[in-house]
Amino acid sequence: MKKRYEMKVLTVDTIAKETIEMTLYQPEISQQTVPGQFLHLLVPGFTLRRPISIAKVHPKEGTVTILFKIVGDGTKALASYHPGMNVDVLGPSGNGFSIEDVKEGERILLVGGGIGVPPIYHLARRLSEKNVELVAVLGFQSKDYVFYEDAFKEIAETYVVTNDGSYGHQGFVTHVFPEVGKFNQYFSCGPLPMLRAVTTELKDTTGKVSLEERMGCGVGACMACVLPTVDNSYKKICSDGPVFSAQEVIL
Amino acid sequence: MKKRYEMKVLTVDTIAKETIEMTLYQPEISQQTVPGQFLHLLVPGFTLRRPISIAKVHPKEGTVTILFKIVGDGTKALASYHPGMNVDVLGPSGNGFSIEDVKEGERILLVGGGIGVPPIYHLARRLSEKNVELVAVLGFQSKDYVFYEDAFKEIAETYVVTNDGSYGHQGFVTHVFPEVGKFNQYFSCGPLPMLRAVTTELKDTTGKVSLEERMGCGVGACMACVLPTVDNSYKKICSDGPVFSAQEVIL
Amino acid sequence: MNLEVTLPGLTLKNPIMPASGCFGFGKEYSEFYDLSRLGAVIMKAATQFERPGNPTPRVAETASGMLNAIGLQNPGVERIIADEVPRLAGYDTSIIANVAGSFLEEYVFVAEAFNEAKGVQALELNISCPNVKEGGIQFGTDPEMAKKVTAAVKEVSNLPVYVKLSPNVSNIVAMAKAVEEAGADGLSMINTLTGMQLHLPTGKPLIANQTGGLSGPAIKPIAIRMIYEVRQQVSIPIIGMGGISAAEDVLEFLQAGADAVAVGTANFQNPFACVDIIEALPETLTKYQYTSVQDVIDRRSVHV
Amino acid sequence: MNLEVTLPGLTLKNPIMPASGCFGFGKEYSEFYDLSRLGAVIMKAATQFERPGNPTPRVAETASGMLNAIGLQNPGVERIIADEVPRLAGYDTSIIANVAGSFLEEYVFVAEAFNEAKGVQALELNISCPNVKEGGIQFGTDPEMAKKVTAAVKEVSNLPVYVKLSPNVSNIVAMAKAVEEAGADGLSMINTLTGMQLHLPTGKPLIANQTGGLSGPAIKPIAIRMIYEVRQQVSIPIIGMGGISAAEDVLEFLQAGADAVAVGTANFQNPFACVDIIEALPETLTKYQYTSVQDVIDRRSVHV
Ligand SMILES: Cc1cc2nc3c(=O)[nH]c(=O)nc-3n(C[C@H](O)[C@H](O)[C@H](O)COP(=O)(O)OP(=O)(O)OC[C@H]3O[C@@H](n4cnc5c(N)ncnc54)[C@H](O)[C@@H]3O)c2cc1C
Ligand SMILES: Cc1cc2nc3c(=O)[nH]c(=O)nc-3n(C[C@H](O)[C@H](O)[C@H](O)COP(=O)(O)OP(=O)(O)OC[C@H]3O[C@@H](n4cnc5c(N)ncnc54)[C@H](O)[C@@H]3O)c2cc1C
Ligand SMILES: Cc1cc2nc3c(=O)[nH]c(=O)nc-3n(C[C@H](O)[C@H](O)[C@H](O)COP(=O)(O)O)c2cc1C
Ligand SMILES: Cc1cc2nc3c(=O)[nH]c(=O)nc-3n(C[C@H](O)[C@H](O)[C@H](O)COP(=O)(O)O)c2cc1C
Ligand code: FES
Ligand code: FES
Repeated sequence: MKKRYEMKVLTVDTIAKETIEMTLYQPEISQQTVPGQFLHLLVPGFTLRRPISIAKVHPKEGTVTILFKIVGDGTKALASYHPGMNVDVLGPSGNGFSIEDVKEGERILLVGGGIGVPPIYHLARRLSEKNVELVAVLGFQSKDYVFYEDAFKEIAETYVVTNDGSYGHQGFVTHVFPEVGKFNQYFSCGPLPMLRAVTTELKDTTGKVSLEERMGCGVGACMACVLPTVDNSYKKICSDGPVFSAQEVIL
Repeated sequence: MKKRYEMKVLTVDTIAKETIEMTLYQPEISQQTVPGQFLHLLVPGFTLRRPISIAKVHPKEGTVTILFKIVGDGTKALASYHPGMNVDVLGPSGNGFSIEDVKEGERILLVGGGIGVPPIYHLARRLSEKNVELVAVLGFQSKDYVFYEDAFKEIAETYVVTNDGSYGHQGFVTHVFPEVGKFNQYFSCGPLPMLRAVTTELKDTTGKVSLEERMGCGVGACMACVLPTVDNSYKKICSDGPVFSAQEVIL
Repeated sequence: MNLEVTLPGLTLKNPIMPASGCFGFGKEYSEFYDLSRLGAVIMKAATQFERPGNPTPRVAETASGMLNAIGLQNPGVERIIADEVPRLAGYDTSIIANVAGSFLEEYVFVAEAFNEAKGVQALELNISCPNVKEGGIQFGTDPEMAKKVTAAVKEVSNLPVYVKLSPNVSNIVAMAKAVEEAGADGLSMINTLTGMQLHLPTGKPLIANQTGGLSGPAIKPIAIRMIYEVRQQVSIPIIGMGGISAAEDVLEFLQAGADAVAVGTANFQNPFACVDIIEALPETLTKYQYTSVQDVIDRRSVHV
Repeated sequence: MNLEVTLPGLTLKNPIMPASGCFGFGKEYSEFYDLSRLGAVIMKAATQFERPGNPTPRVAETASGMLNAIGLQNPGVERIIADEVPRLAGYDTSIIANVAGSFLEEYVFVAEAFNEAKGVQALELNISCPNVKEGGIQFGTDPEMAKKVTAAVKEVSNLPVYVKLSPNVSNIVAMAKAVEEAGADGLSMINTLTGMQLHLPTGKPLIANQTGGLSGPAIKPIAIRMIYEVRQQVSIPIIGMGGISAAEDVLEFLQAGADAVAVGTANFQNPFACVDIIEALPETLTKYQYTSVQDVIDRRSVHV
């Protein structure tokens, strides 16, 4: 049976502009989760839960790390939490990145944009346990928003891109693809325009993308978070996704 | 101009069953207030403010003490506050007990019921600075709910009454009036049935009563908290009151 | 404590059921608890054919509430009967089918189809879905139309029919009386209030469908008022809903005039909402000096 | 930033005014700030004679809202003109008088009386107060009645007339069109939704009047929807209200179709609500790339 958890807040840190890293204690979730899965957090005073991806787990310590950007009242309230408080959480939710068909020796492209970087980092750590070559392209608005560059560098050949060129390469993530060289498959998470550009650019390559939509239930029951698929039907981001084959969905 | 204050919580203590004593820091309010006035507290998540009487002030330390009973969600939330947090407050609000016509040497009856005891205590302390004789009759549901008995005993001849007789005299506050002897005027605060009994019993004595009603604005603008008066009009509890002459209002 | 209630066609072990559209066909919530604990399950709306629903975004959050414009996405009545009903029938709970449509014939078709669905014990006739553009809304705001569709469905159905009323009307009592006259076995109220939220950066409606249905605690005072008003003048049973999230809310609905209740939006905040409420109900009833759910119903004052 | 807006009869330095009934006649709030900072003040309802209002309790709290049934307590139009208007006229702000009544002749009497009130710049015709039992409610839910009272008031009044619409209707656009046809200079919307809360220990309505009007953030999505719908089909200006408590809400109302706004319930939570909003408005407009209040009005898309 699925559960509802009280997760204790261990740390809350601002690691980039408007960007909070929060560590939570919950051994079960820490041990069960797959990269790409999310937590569905209840912030008191709000009707709906907030979906936030898991960025990192330390199963031994029983911790789960999330990263979020302050965009509205819910994330603002969450950012004001302090260590020792509890967060009401459902999860790990959704279907994450399946890495079973990643074969030894493959070269893998990871593309993260903004607050889409955290689940890609989780994935990168898992993939780094396999004998594969990782290339990460990370896009941010500007220098102030950059985070996790060093963490990525430890496990992947890393390119940082900022829209305004204030750090790393200038432009969009797709602009550095020519420099990246060949790769076997790709994984991506980020804002919709970025994912559209990435999937168009790489339309002939096997890829998986993680998507966002406003959610009602977050468990697959209400049909709020649907996405049209190429076979003229709908998939639910909260339960069929958030990760989909790039070939399967219409962005 | 009237202000809105952030008052810092200094202490929060459960001093009787479901009864919380809270000390707040705010020098201006501490120095301006008159017994019978109330604070209008905003508890986040609730539309309307909660009126709570001032039970005690220490003008030198700049503190204000309130006492409240946990009766619903607002007082429950307030009870969970801890020292260091701030409370958003309007006040001191309303017209308190005017004690100008209390003359030297008078014998004064104070009647408090349940959570109506705190403003009576504030009044007792003020009156004790005058050369008058104080008699206090305090009514509570049962032993578990009794508070401030010792504090009253320091300044007044004190009778405690419990409805079930589990402490002090048994019955209603009016039951001990025969024992109290003569007095010149009285002041009372408590639940409506008690005030009805008190004012009926003492209808020939000058008296002042403090009343409650559900409030909208708490400042006299919305007409939510009205009370019929003997001259066929209405008074506003939040701004004309909460203290009224017993002879003036219809309970 | 005895939480049982009996309504036409339904004997419920407790008065709590998930509201239509907020619980799918129960599959997802069956991963959180045993659905046999529920008084009943009201299934998501069924239409004649599969419906893809509205474009996204389909939901928005509001103060103590939410807006939705799912647009009746469902696989069509046949597949619901084939795939969903049998699984739900495996639980020891009652099944109520929510019937929707864009025109009278569709309601009749869907209602008739459920005659053959083993396990379905009642119909909830959704004449009020504000998200259907083609005409559903008219049934829900015009007493004559409501009467017509109710009578037509009653004519073909073997099952008791609960008509779900829209709150977006000037006169809810007129609507209730109309469907009662047309033979409705019960009422279900309220559906959502039509609302809108704008996306400030664009100044356009946030929900792709522009308007959405407002649900959640924000609408509870309207639901209570409407149920109370209807209860003074209409005698068929009422399944009450609109903002229920705690056992106290259930008591308030029962006191107002409901005979059972449905819980919608609260499931999203707390997937255990229905069972948490069922668990808390005996203590809440005791606190207010009631001895059973039926006791609340018996003792409420109808002040005609 | 230029926050000015011009409406028939009114040139407001900013689009913010306290809503009728939530601000008395301004006296109490003038102890918190200088009323000259307000775009306008909408006074509490005036009736022909003094009204004592309803018994208490008159208010109840709900999720993100409140219920009220004050019952139009007021000293009568004559005393309002004699005692309240002159004091308010001392401030550098516009005065709008809220006109109420139980029958057509009373509206006409009150409206006519305000012709002589120096300083009153517009009338808000409250045809929608759900707390008046004798008939006020019918004016607010029936387009023909609304037309009649609007025309009658227009006939006698020298002032621009803003008709305040009730949201308790099936078709808000029909109401808006009716009063526009009858010559209304503007609309004011929305008034409160009729709601109820029960007192669990007794099972009876908590508010003495049984029902009360629901206001506050809970109703904002309904207000936005109704204003948006009306703006597509009606061209007279709209004073928007219903749940406004922040500058972002003001922007949402302007985008939806309002030309100015009123703030009601929020004053109770924060007596500085109106001036806090006025102060925050320039920054909020700038954040969303608007250069003035008029810019929002000019750039909103009316999708007829
Ligand atoms: C599967 C998934 C994973 C996500 N992972 C992360 C993450 O790791 N870090 C992060 O910062 N953000 C993530 N997001 C986005 C995050 O959920 C929103 O930023 C957040 O819900 C905004 O809440 P708010 O109250 O601050 O904003 P508000 O705009 O006030 O929220 C209002 C409503 O809209 C919803 N909403 C607003 N923006 C989004 C959005 N982009 N996606 C879905 N719902 C939204 C909110 O949940 C809420 O219901 C993820 C979204 C999804 C769907
Ligand atoms: C002038 C005045 C002074 C008061 N002083 C004290 C005091 O010193 N200590 C104390 O414990 N209580 C006092 N009260 C009562 C106190 O305001 C209520 O107990 C409190 O508001 C309940 O809030 P709640 O959220 O817990 O209850 P809920 O029932 O959840 O509140 C719902 C709504 O009803 C209102 N309400 C409920 N009960 C009362 C009541 N008795 N009077 C007025 N409004 C009410 C609340 O303010 C709120 O708006 C006083 C009331 C008034 C009018
Ligand atoms: C996401 C969502 C989908 C809904 N879908 C339906 C539906 O398909 N049929 C229906 O009759 N009501 C539907 N409703 C309305 C609910 O059944 C219920 O009447 C309403 O939400 C009020 O209850 P609540 O406040 O507890 O949610 C839906 C409500 C929501 C929030
Ligand atoms: C306590 C109270 C009293 C009100 N009295 C009046 C009134 O006298 N006349 C009127 O037209 N509207 C009256 N209203 C309605 C408000 O003016 C406003 O339309 C409504 O409350 C919605 O705005 P809000 O959500 O900002 O409060 C009253 C509202 C409240 C809360
Ligand atoms: S959010 Fe309900 S189905 Fe995805
Ligand atoms: S609470 Fe508004 S006048 Fe007293």
